[in-house]
Amino acid sequence: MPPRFLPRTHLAALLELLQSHGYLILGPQLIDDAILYRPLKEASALPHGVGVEQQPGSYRVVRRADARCFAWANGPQALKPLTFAPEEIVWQVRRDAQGALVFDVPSRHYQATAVLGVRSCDLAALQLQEAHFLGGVGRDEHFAARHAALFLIAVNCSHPAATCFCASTGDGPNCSSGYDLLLDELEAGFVIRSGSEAGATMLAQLPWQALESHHTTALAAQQRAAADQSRRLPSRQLRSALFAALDHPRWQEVATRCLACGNCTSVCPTCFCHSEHDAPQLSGASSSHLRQWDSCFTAGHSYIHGMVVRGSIAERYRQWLTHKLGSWHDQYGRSGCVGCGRCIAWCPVGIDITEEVAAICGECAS
Amino acid sequence: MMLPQQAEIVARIQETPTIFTLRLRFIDPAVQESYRFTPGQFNMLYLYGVGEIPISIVSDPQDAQTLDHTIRSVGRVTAGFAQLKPGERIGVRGPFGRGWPLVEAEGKDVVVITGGLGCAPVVSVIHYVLRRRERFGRLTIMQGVKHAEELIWREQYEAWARLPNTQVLLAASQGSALWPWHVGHVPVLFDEAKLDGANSIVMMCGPEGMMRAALPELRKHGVADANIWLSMERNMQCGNGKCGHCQLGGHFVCKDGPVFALPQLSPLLGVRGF
Amino acid sequence: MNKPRLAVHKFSSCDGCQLALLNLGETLFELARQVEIVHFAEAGYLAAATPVDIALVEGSVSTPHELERIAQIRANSRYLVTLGACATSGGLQALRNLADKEQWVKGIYAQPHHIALLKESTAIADHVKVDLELWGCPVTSRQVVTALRALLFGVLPAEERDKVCLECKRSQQVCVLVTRGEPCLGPVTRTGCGALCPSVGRDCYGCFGPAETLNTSALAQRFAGFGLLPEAIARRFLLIYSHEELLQQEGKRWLKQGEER
Amino acid sequence: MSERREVPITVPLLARVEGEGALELTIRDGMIAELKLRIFEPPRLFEKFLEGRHYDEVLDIVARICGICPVAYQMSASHAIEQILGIEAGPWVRAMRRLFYCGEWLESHALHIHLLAAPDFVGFNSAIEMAQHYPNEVRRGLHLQSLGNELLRMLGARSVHPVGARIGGFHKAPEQQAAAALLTKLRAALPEAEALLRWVCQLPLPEDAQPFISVALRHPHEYPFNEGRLVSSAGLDISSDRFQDYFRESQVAHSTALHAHHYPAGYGTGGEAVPYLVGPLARLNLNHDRLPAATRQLLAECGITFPSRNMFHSVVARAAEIHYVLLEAIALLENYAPAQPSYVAARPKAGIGYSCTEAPRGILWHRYELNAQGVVVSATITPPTSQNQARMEEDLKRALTTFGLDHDDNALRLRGEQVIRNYDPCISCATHFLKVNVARE
Ligand SMILES: Cc1cc2nc3c(=O)[nH]c(=O)nc-3n(C[C@H](O)[C@H](O)[C@H](O)COP(=O)(O)OP(=O)(O)OC[C@H]3O[C@@H](n4cnc5c(N)ncnc54)[C@H](O)[C@@H]3O)c2cc1C
Ligand code: SF4
Ligand code: SF4
Ligand code: SF4
Repeated sequence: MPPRFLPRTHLAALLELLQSHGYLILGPQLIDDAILYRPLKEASALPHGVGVEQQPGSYRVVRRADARCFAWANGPQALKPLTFAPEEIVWQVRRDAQGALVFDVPSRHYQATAVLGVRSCDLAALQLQEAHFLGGVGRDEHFAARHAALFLIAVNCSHPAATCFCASTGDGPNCSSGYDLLLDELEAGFVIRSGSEAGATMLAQLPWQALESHHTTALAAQQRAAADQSRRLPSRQLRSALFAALDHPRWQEVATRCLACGNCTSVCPTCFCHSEHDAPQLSGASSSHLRQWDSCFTAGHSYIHGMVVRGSIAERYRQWLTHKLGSWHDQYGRSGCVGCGRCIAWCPVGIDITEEVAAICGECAS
Repeated sequence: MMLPQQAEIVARIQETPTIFTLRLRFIDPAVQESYRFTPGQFNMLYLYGVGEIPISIVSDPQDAQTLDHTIRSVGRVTAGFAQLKPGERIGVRGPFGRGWPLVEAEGKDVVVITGGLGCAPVVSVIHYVLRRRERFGRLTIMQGVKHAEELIWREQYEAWARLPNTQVLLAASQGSALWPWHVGHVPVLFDEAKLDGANSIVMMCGPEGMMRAALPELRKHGVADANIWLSMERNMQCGNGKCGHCQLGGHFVCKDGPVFALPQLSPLLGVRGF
Repeated sequence: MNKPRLAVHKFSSCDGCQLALLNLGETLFELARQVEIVHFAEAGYLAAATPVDIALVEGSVSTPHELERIAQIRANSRYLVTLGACATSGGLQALRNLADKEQWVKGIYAQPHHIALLKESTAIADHVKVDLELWGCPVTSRQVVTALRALLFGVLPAEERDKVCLECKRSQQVCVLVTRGEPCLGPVTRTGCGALCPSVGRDCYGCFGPAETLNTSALAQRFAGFGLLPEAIARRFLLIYSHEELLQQEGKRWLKQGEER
Repeated sequence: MSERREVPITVPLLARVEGEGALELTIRDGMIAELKLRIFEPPRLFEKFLEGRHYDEVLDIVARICGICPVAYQMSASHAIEQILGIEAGPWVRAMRRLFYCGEWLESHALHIHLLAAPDFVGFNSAIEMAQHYPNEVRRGLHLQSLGNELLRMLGARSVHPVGARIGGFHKAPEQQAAAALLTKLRAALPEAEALLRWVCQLPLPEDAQPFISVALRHPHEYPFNEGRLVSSAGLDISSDRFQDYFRESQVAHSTALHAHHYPAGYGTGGEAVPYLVGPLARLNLNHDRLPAATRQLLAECGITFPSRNMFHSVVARAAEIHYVLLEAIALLENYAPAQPSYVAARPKAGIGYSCTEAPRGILWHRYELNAQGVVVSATITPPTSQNQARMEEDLKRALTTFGLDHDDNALRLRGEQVIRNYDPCISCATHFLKVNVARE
């Protein structure tokens, strides 16, 4: 189906349609001074007239003059917690009086969930996570089941933040695939198109209107402006440049600023590291084996008995950056950065990955 | 996702005060029946309610009945395993990773170099070669330990030393009164090892410092980098390339290794922090 | 089979850590099924001198009598576990260790027959070997139960020493430092609480003690950038864990800067 | 007739009190020659630690004076500091503070009744032992305690040293759903609170009427938590700023907790100093008419009348207050709506402020002096336990004599312990920096 126009007032119809199909809707809302994806009951709860200014180490909500509800770049999290849960049970085990162990997996039934407002960087990150969790030797059934429950309604970014650099990584600001429905927010409403069969079925049931030429003109102008981002990575292929710079003094310098707090990896939509641990019942009769988000900035990440492979902050920062932009190419055929800028905004001390890369690799790398 | 399988401890052998071997048999005969591994691979052993750790398989792949793991008690989970008795059950997931290049090794001299408890992963190679003696050339075993007392399977080494076409060279950085072997680090052994570098395949395992120290010696003796194989150790939580802890550059040690050919590792081997 | 024996001892403290046990609800009865409680004054068990498998100790050492008691408890216990900031690090009352000693001693020893107070409030581990330290002011029921369960399995529990930030992100809290410029200590504080302060929209004040691999100076510098005065920065680092070396150093550095100003 | 009998009885460590203390008793010629309630708790000198701290830090510090009633410390401090800053927290914050206090009373009272006091009255050493014979009663108690903790967590994120309160109100308003869920649970627990009160009333409590002065807050309409005038059963009626005109603490040699006395004629007027009682019994004695009708009705049905002179009715008072706080919490939550913002902002200001609120164990008085930067210049804190200390010793002397000093040592010890436990002393509230007065001629 070609793109259609959905007047702003009909956003409610979209929500009702999704609800009538049994979806729980998660939508962006202004909560605790940030845009968070939380259960959305009605369109009025969307962040109408809310803008966000992002700078290294800073995220500030601002009021806008208009009533747009997607006129901001992103919040601290989007899809990652939905597909790769911050903490979940991997398996459970019971032990009977004879010492026999019975292992089982918790139910993997997840409520069908529609996520409204997904960005191109989120979709690109989801694809990277799919490559990690679903490919390779062991398909991750937890991830697969959570992912399968999602219906994704993406929005092309009209207002990238100062921290965004998706244009330079090739992951935005427009969505190319991976969505069920895709919106562009214009003053009067939305340009809407489908990207999957499920999306097309849904779109057919909406009270859409034909797209008019003034819509297309406005859209083109908006998309041009969004692609004009000031931050960038010098290249999409920095593998050799980074591994050639393992002794660069900048690693030590950034370590004087870096807190090794793991905020960057936690907000990064592609970071996948997790640790596992057991949580036995006090009675000793059963135990849960859990996994939770971990970070390469912890000592535990590289601990092997008697030593920590990456004991210093410099080594940890270098591991993060060389993996994200370097060895990720070896693993999944591209860089692990989708340019969302979260690690820049949410770093408590405002370390900027684009600035560090520029310092370490120089502008010449490619 | 792979669930652990129950296995029973059928025997427990105390090798040294801190090292012990658990001989396991899967409770489900079908699992035992279909279980296959290559020397150098490892299992994730699960101690009920406590945690899961990677441990190499040391038994012979043709022992269909049981599975041996030799463990050094160093921390919380291993100390817990140390308290288990025959009859008790644990969880086993595996086998994981890529084992030793035994097909490539056929027809060649096999040089096994280990240090510390590094011997565990290669003991299975030694058994493997000895059982199929005709397929391989000379077998050279070089082992370094910190303290003379730490050498496990001492009688075993002595027995191996008596076999034809087999050379055993041992070194302890701190010897003791009854230590008939060398005192010093592994490199001192090379003077005595009569390596035919061009026709040798080397399998190494143990502390990275020891393995790196052996490299110049091996190259001096004409061993090509492509014929040097190392078993690596990194923190592992999941065993199948998902948890991210075992990354070494672009490699996930658990699934791309733990055994690597030297050229795969060389740019990062010995770089602090990788 | 004989059940392992448990004792709970109190030293200088607020009693808050013992509540991790007294607030267990019905789990308390499960605990009583797993262990034989031999000493826990607040719960009615009084056999302080009986040898035990596990001794939980709350509170810091601050009197000569407490010095004797801790030696005795160590001698009687297989595992000695400290509960909370006081026992693990001297606690909030260790602030007096930083005060003008002369002044305090004069104040304290003018009537020495009344109160015998040691010069410093110190951690249990400053006096006897400690097998396991549980950080937190107060410790949580989860921590205590996890530790006890592990000890009953014959192993130590895994140490929690990551930074609160990780827990904060896992529980999906919004960073108050980034959105509001609050001087949050999460980046230098140990996990364990569940990132409670960010969950109510405020900055962490470090009640679980220092985490691993600290960069206190970068964080302090950031606070200065928010407009905090040197003495205010110093006070952030000198509160419940003023006895911990790295925090104390950072705090003193800013105290000095404040004085020089 | 009786031969000379000298019985030194020591209870070296008191069981089931919060904090640690000991009682030393010497009986000579059938009379108590010496009675000392020794408190082991070394002074933790909190008043000193507060000096030099900004008022924003005070709540996190004072909470740690006592793990059992941190909310009380946070509340008294908030009011005193807000008085200095000249801010009025408003009706929403006021209601939430009452709710916060309900949580603490519920938790603390339920803990005291079930884990500390009740085993005495039914003949067990501990609640765990008692649970084998009274499983339902103990379970009910633990459930009420856990509800109290839940209330505390809703506003404070955790029940011990909660982190939710701030000067001016709360850092964050609880979400509507959380409040609604808790309301349902509280309503469901009301029959338990009623059953608890009935059960406590029929416990074999000793009959032991005695004269004492009760001191508590009194509010024009409410059962007192955070506000009210300071009144006594002997006719005192003052505003809490004047606390020090009528109440003073002094150091006694055998204890690290200070002893407070009441000066009915005013301190420094040469009038006598008398012990006094604070806490649930004192509160109920002075505020019986402020209880909701349902609670009063229940008490009437149980046949226990207040004011009561029987110290052992403290446990009844606690159970009645549990019933009251459930009703109060339900009422407060019925019309709950989150406020935005959940606090009143303030600016630093110099001055002196006072506040007295009702901790579970009785009035808790704070005084602060701030400088213009909002930094604490001095702080004085008078916790309930130091106020009851003199009363406890007086009661012990009398109660043991009435009980009969010729009872064997064990019986005397048990009764002594019971008497002390009845006050629910919280000995860790030893906050004082020891002041030394040097007289120079
Ligand atoms: C592929 C591989 C094969 C191994 N084979 C053997 C063997 O045959 N025999 C043997 O005794 N040991 C072997 N090890 C090392 C063994 O896994 C560690 O000694 C063990 O994990 C330590 O656990 P712990 O809880 O007792 O130690 P702690 O020091 O308490 O460690 C805490 C946790 O850190 C992790 N960890 C610590 N050290 C290591 C490590 N070296 N490797 C991976 N994770 C670690 C584990 O999750 C462990 O539970 C092997 C390691 C790897 C990676
Ligand atoms: S550590 Fe904190 S909670 Fe525990 S006893 Fe000490 S002051 Fe109380
Ligand atoms: S709020 Fe504090 S603990 Fe949470 S991420 Fe930010 S700095 Fe870390
Ligand atoms: S966030 Fe920090 S101060 Fe708050 S409870 Fe946790 S550790 Fe304590």
